[in-house]
Amino acid sequence: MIVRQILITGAILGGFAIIGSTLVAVTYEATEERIEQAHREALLRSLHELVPHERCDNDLYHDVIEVTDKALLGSHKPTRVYRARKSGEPVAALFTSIAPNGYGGAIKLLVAINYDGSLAGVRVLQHHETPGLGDDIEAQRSDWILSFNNHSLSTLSSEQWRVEKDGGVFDQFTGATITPRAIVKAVHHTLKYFQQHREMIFNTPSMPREVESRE
Amino acid sequence: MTEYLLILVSTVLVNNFVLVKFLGLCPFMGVSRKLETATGMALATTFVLTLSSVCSYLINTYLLIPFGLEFLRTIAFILVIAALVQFTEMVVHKTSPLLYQVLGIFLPLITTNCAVLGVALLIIQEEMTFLQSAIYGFGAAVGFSLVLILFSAIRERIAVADVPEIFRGAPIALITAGFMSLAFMGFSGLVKG
Amino acid sequence: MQLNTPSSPHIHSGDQLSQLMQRVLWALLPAITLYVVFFGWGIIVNILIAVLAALTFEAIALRLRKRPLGSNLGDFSAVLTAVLLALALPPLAPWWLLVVAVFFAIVFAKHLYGGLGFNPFNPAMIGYVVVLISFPREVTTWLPPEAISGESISFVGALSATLTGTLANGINPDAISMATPLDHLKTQLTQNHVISEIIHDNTIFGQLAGSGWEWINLAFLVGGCWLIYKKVIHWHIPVAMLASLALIAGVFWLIDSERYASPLFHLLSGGAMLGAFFIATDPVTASTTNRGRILFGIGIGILVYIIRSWGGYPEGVAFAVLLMNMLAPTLDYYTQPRVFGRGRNS
Amino acid sequence: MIRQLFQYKGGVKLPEHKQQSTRLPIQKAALPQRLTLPLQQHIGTPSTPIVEVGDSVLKGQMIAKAASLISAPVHAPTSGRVIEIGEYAIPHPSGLKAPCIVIETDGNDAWCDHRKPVGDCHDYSPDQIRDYIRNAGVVGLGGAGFPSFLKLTLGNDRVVETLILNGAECEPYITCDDILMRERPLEIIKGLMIMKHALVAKNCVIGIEDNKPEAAAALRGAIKELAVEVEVIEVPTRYPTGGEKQLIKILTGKEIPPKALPIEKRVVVHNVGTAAAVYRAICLGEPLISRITTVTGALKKPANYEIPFGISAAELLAQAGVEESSVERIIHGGPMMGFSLNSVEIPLIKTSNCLLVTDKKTVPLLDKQQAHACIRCGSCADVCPINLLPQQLYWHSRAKDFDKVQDYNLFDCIECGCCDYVCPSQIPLVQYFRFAKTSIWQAEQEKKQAELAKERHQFRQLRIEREKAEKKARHKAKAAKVAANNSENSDKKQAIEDAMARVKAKKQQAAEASPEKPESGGNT
Amino acid sequence: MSNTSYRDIAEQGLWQNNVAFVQLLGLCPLLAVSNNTINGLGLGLATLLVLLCSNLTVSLIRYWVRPEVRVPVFVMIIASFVTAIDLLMSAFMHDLHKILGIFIPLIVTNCAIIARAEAFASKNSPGYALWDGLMMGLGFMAVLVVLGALRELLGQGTLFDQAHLMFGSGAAWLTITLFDDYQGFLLAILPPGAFIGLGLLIAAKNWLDQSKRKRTEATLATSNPDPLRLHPDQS
Amino acid sequence: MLTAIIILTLLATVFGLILGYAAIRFKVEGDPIVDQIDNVLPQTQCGQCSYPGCRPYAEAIASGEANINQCPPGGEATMLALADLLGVDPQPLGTEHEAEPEATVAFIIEDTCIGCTLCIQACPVDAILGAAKQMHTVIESECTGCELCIPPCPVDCIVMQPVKQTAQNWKWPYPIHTLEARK
Ligand SMILES: Cc1cc2nc3c(=O)[nH]c(=O)nc-3n(C[C@H](O)[C@H](O)[C@H](O)COP(=O)(O)O)c2cc1C
Ligand SMILES: Cc1cc2nc3c(=O)[nH]c(=O)nc-3n(C[C@H](O)[C@H](O)[C@H](O)COP(=O)(O)O)c2cc1C
Ligand SMILES: Cc1cc2nc3c(=O)[nH]c(=O)nc-3n(C[C@H](O)[C@H](O)[C@H](O)COP(=O)(O)O)c2cc1C
Ligand SMILES: Cc1cc2nc3c(=O)[nH]c(=O)nc-3n(C[C@H](O)[C@H](O)[C@H](O)CO)c2cc1C
Ligand code: SF4
Ligand code: SF4
Ligand code: SF4
Ligand code: SF4
Ligand code: FES
Repeated sequence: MIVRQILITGAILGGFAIIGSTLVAVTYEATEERIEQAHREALLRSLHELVPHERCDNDLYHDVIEVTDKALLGSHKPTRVYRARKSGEPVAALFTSIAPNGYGGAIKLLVAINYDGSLAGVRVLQHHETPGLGDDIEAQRSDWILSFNNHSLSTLSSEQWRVEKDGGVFDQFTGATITPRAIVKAVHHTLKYFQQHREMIFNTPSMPREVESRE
Repeated sequence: MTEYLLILVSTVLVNNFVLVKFLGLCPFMGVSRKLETATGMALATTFVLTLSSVCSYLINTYLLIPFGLEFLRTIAFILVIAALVQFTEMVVHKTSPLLYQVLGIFLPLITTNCAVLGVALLIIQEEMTFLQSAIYGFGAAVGFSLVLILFSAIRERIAVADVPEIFRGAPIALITAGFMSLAFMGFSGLVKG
Repeated sequence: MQLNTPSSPHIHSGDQLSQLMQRVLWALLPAITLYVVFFGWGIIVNILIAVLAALTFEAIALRLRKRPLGSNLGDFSAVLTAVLLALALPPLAPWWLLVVAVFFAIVFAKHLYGGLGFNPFNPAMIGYVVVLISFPREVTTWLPPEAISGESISFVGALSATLTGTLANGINPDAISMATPLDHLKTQLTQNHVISEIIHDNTIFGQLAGSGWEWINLAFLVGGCWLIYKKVIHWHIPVAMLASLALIAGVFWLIDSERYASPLFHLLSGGAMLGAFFIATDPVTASTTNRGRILFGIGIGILVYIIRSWGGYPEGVAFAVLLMNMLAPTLDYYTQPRVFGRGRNS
Repeated sequence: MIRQLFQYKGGVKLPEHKQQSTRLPIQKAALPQRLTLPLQQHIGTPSTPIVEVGDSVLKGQMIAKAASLISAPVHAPTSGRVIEIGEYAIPHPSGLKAPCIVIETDGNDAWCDHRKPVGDCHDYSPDQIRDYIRNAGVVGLGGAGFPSFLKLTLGNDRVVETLILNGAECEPYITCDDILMRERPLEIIKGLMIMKHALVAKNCVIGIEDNKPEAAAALRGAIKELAVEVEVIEVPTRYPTGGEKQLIKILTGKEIPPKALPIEKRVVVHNVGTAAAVYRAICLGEPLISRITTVTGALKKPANYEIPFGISAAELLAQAGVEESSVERIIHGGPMMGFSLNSVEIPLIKTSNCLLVTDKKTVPLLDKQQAHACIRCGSCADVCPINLLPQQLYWHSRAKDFDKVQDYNLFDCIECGCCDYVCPSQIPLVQYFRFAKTSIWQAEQEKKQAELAKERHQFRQLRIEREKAEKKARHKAKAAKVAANNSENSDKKQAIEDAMARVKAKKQQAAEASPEKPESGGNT
Repeated sequence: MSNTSYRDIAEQGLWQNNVAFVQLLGLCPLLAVSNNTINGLGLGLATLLVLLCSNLTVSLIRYWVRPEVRVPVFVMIIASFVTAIDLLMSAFMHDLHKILGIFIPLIVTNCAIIARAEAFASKNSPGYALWDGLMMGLGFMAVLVVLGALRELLGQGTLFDQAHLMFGSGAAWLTITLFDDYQGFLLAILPPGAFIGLGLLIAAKNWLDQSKRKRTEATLATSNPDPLRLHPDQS
Repeated sequence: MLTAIIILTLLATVFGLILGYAAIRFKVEGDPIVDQIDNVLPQTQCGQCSYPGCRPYAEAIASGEANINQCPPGGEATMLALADLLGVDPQPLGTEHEAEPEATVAFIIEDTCIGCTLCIQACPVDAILGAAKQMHTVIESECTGCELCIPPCPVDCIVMQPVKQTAQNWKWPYPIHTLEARK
């Protein structure tokens, strides 16, 4: 009697589990590919913002390697580098480097460097800076981040790769120097890394892409 | 060691679940009228939260990932939580009528406490280890309990204040929670992340 | 015989609420005077605007809540809130900043809870924190002392700067915007500089803890002691807060004096003294038992140090006060004094 | 021997205003035409009249007897005739009426013959002394009016180490004890010796505030004269040092827990006036029929009057020269603990130690209706002699949160008024506390009533059910009888029915026992 | 609940017993994602959808579930729908899905949904349950959108910012910028602003209700116009 | 897909079994909350709450059927006590019962009473004494003031009288603050 009741309870829950998981599983099967695709598209959109479609014809999404350099790329974890090519020729590399000493901690950047060492553009992917003070680094909020475009190690000397307050060429924000300082430094370092490892970057074979699905 | 301490500080103060992450607000608003009930709720939630974060970690690592069933996460976690809470409720009801009566109708509400599922999901999202998950869950629960208890003490005070009529009850409670959240912003930056 | 029959006691000491508040205002006077001496007339403009706004909002709130205006406006509590708020905000800040802060202080933090005596949070600090997080730029740019900037700010100049945002001719806007010593120290420390170097490099640090700041803080101390003498405030909170702040600051300073500032610096910079004697002691929002007051003060001292040293904000007094305000009802409950004739735990 | 004095926390220093009423010696109040004697002039059960309307009574004759252990008899303060036993306004903050015996005085002031002075009290056992005191209607004259013989009774195996006479008189304006000590120190010391004998007390101490040097000197003189061992100790002037527990703390360092009696800590406190009354009862055979009352304030002739109980306040004030037009309040008792009267047509009783007349000029008072909000400044807590948190008590009393207010020990409050006196927001704190206390008492009363009602209701439900069942059973029996004629297996049926009835009855019982079941509430 | 009418249910769901305003349920997503109108709208729609499905299902199976597994079963039903919607949103509104993040799976624990399942759907016929779900969901969504709009407006001076996330890139024109060089009142979009904003909205609702009550009372001209007084000292 | 279904079903079934077991193992009878509610109610047994007596009303509250504001004799105090007990928001009393009810007891005008015993049957607490055709009396200390005896009386001889105030049961008035007064 008691055992029967327990069994019934289990059966009810199990029964609904069958229905529920079927619903979910069916939906999953139906959307799996679409999700993967949407995810890829989103990533590509942000990459192509810096290196437009006209400039490359390879599959940026799959043409990627991981490198590690704590000193220059800001993290002891692997930094992902996407490579843009046109007809097999290298066009640009896109680094997901880190500016470790922002006001509110690390700032995640996307730094696009043309094969010739000039900057194709910089974007902030993620940050914890103070709203209203340090967040002018976002492209939506101000044009500051665009001031990097086309600069390279050759257009500016090492002393010039600083904010104005420290004697460089880049603006700081009123009352907030730390954030821009951190970013300028990180971009500068990434350029240096690129200069030192350019050939390696473009010659290493892509890493396999299937293992990690969605982030 | 410091790593675990930082997780604790971060979950209790800097990224307080209730005031900064917005999780577990329903019981926060609902069970904070009296200090006693708030304390009971805090205890129960701490228990469930810590346990469920551990269970979720185990289920995820040993059941879902091996079979490639990550998409079943939500449903599997909530199932664990619901069963856990229901079980706790029955046990408490039987063994400690006092506690049961203090928690009253709110024990079942722990199931639908976002904090519980939220912890489980965040643990997976942040790719934590077993120990980290346990500490994270515990820290979240302590943070929840802390603000719940403080909030209830303040609410007991403002319950008898001369609050303008239209602000009595929920509005002034929410505004108070807002001010608490404001005060907690003082902790921002303590743990750089 | 028409007799009046109220309850006993039938006599009264004659102490009055408004007199209490006025005494606190008087105690602020020395510091305000020094403020004007070191930083010019900006602070006076701040105070005037804040008080005007506070009285206006107070009157409106009382009217909406259908409470008598006269005795309430005359209790000076709104004036005091306004003056403390004005002291916490930078001189030459735009007028709307003050008005927003006062609005949140008086209307939200005070009258939504039922007005004087009912608010759980310190109104002035709520007002301050609201503008701090909403307009961090405006709130964190301070005037350097006139001795450093070389500019002297007249009353009219301050008024026009505050109301219109334009400076009098000949004043270099860059010369009059600067981070406070605490802010500066913190920024430099995050850039991996060491303290001896930082202090040596910058005139802003004065002799003790910041040029100008050190003397103003001492003036707050003097005013505060007078308040204790006059029994307006109890000694517990300020002493507990300053002692605990000095103690932890001392410990860390002894451990590494290049990474942690000296206790003296912590005591005499920022809002430590103002906070200890005038803000943490706000009777409405502080703990009201003696043991509670001591714990309350210690809590603030510790939190101030934590926020200053490791947190995101250079100054932590406001947050520390608000955080401890949250704890006050609980503290009160658990620190009831031993009742005459009873054991401690009954 | 220099005694170490202790300190209690809190208390306030008050302006004294005592000189006004000590300029004149004790005045004898003129005997009025009518005396109105409330049956309750003490703490405890009201006494029971033993005279009837129309009876003639003599001075000192018992006219109402004690109704229980905690009660005190009432005696006629003078000779005359009982003209009414009815309800009259009594001195009580409510201004309500209570039963009184009204005597029309005949002016002869003729003593009854019950006067039996006891020569030397040492010839009598403590028990006999107590009986005398009890029959003499002596109650505490320090304010509370607790029957004194009870406080002269030792419990089982209790020892009294210190017998304290309370001559502190800490309230402003009141000087009745002061003047008594100055003018009749011998009576006090003799009374004290009787009390000492009754209690078998080890030491006797008299505590006097140091603003009454004359009184202390007079007492010391009397002690010397009688060659007894009594210490007169001058304690710092501070309100409420006269409070029993505060005085004990100062003199002995002992703290009497709330609700506990001093005797549990081997101390007993009596007022100096009580001591004098004891002397009169034992040595002169005079029951308690008069006392000294301070009449002061805005008057032409403030002084201490020896009054017969039952004299109306109006009469006494007229004798003291009141200016009716300017009077604002008349306070029965002191300005800190007394209550204001809503009429002067009330009789003065055993606990009437003072009548204070106020006007706008000489005794300016604050209008508590102008109160501000409490800012939790804590001044009140600083002065509370009991170490309570008046601001919290106020906060919860104001909100009528009677559970919380008891958490903060409301019932330990002695209503001394210190908190009220210093509150910068001028909040009528003590009135809030009294409101809360009386509300809680009332609620408790109601709860008891509710319990009773519930029981009776349940009983009634039970009764109705039973009656119904009985009726049904009767019906059934009747029907069964009829059916028995037509059916042969009716016996069996009857048996089944009986069984069912039994089951039902059992269910009924079970339902009663576990009241969760909805049926037990029952539908009427 | 047998005599409920569709009209009543609508009134209850949209106003009188509004999930967010009155029951104070579902607060987490409400406060977390309402810093922007479009986010609010997105989550509101998702919640509405789940509420409809779950109410319907629960009502259909209401006779089969025994009490000890009631909550787990309801929760599982809800979780299934939520996961399905989560997956769908991830596929078709990827960016919005990313912004709403963890709060989509957290719809499962939106107390409002299980509360409706327990309190209404499990006791009523499918038609009513569906209607109740619709009205409650709409009521909730309305609050989300209003709060979102309020916060967005105060915080950054715009309305419908990032409309393209929801309606595709063609909808960017929907974004309204009210003041061009508006500095932004950051409090509104920070966590404290969410609490305070909802508090103010509820106070506004109370005020509307109160003035309505006063009006009806005035027309009734009752002899005793005072409403409830909890604290007699306020009389 | 199949694994998904199997695993989840397995998981659910296991939990179902556990819960099923727990439901039996930890079964609880009775509901102490009803007693607590009942203790708060004034026990007047007047039925004005629309339930036959206080206990049924307590049961109705416990099961969520009734609001906490339906007991007029208890007035605001009872409503607040219930709100406190159950952790819910106070609810306004109906406007007609707004004022704190004055305590009253029934009094039978003895000259008019014809001894019909109808009021005895109505009294929920047996507070009326008397036999058929004889004069009836209300036991004042036991009358709850429910007024149920008034309607049945054929000669209208029962009146409600306020409970007498004495110095013993007198309550200090609530202080008046002008500062907080609105009007
Ligand atoms: C609350 C607060 C938040 C701040 N946030 C930032 C920030 O996000 N980024 C930044 O560079 N500086 C920030 N600062 C300012 C720094 O503390 C420091 O004053 C500034 O970077 C120094 O710049 P300056 O040299 O232009 O004065 C913040 C300051 C305060 C008080
Ligand atoms: C119910 C009650 C019983 C008391 N019993 C005794 C007693 O047995 N012995 C005694 O010495 N005093 C007794 N007292 C007297 C008190 O200790 C105290 O002296 C009296 O209440 C007057 O004190 P007060 O004027 O400070 O209020 C009793 C008081 C009360 C209220
Ligand atoms: C606050 C307060 C002040 C008191 N002041 C005096 C006083 O000054 N003199 C006095 O004899 N009794 C005073 N009493 C009464 C004493 O507590 C105590 O009841 C009395 O001394 C006992 O003596 P009795 O029973 O002979 O009256 C005071 C009581 C209280 C609560
Ligand atoms: C010693 C003292 C300190 C005070 N400090 C503050 C304060 O820090 N902030 C404030 O808004 N009001 C302060 N007040 C004024 C008053 O208490 C305050 O406006 C109330 O909190 C409003 O209810 C103070 C008053 C006193 C007597
Ligand atoms: S003295 Fe008055 S204002 Fe101060 S805490 Fe006490 S009651 Fe409040
Ligand atoms: S009246 Fe009560 S609370 Fe106030 S000081 Fe005296 S004992 Fe303390
Ligand atoms: S209205 Fe109140 S007193 Fe009357 S029966 Fe109902 S619960 Fe009891
Ligand atoms: S006598 Fe009347 S009023 Fe009193 S309890 Fe009985 S029925 Fe109710
Ligand atoms: S929505 Fe209810 S707890 Fe989060």
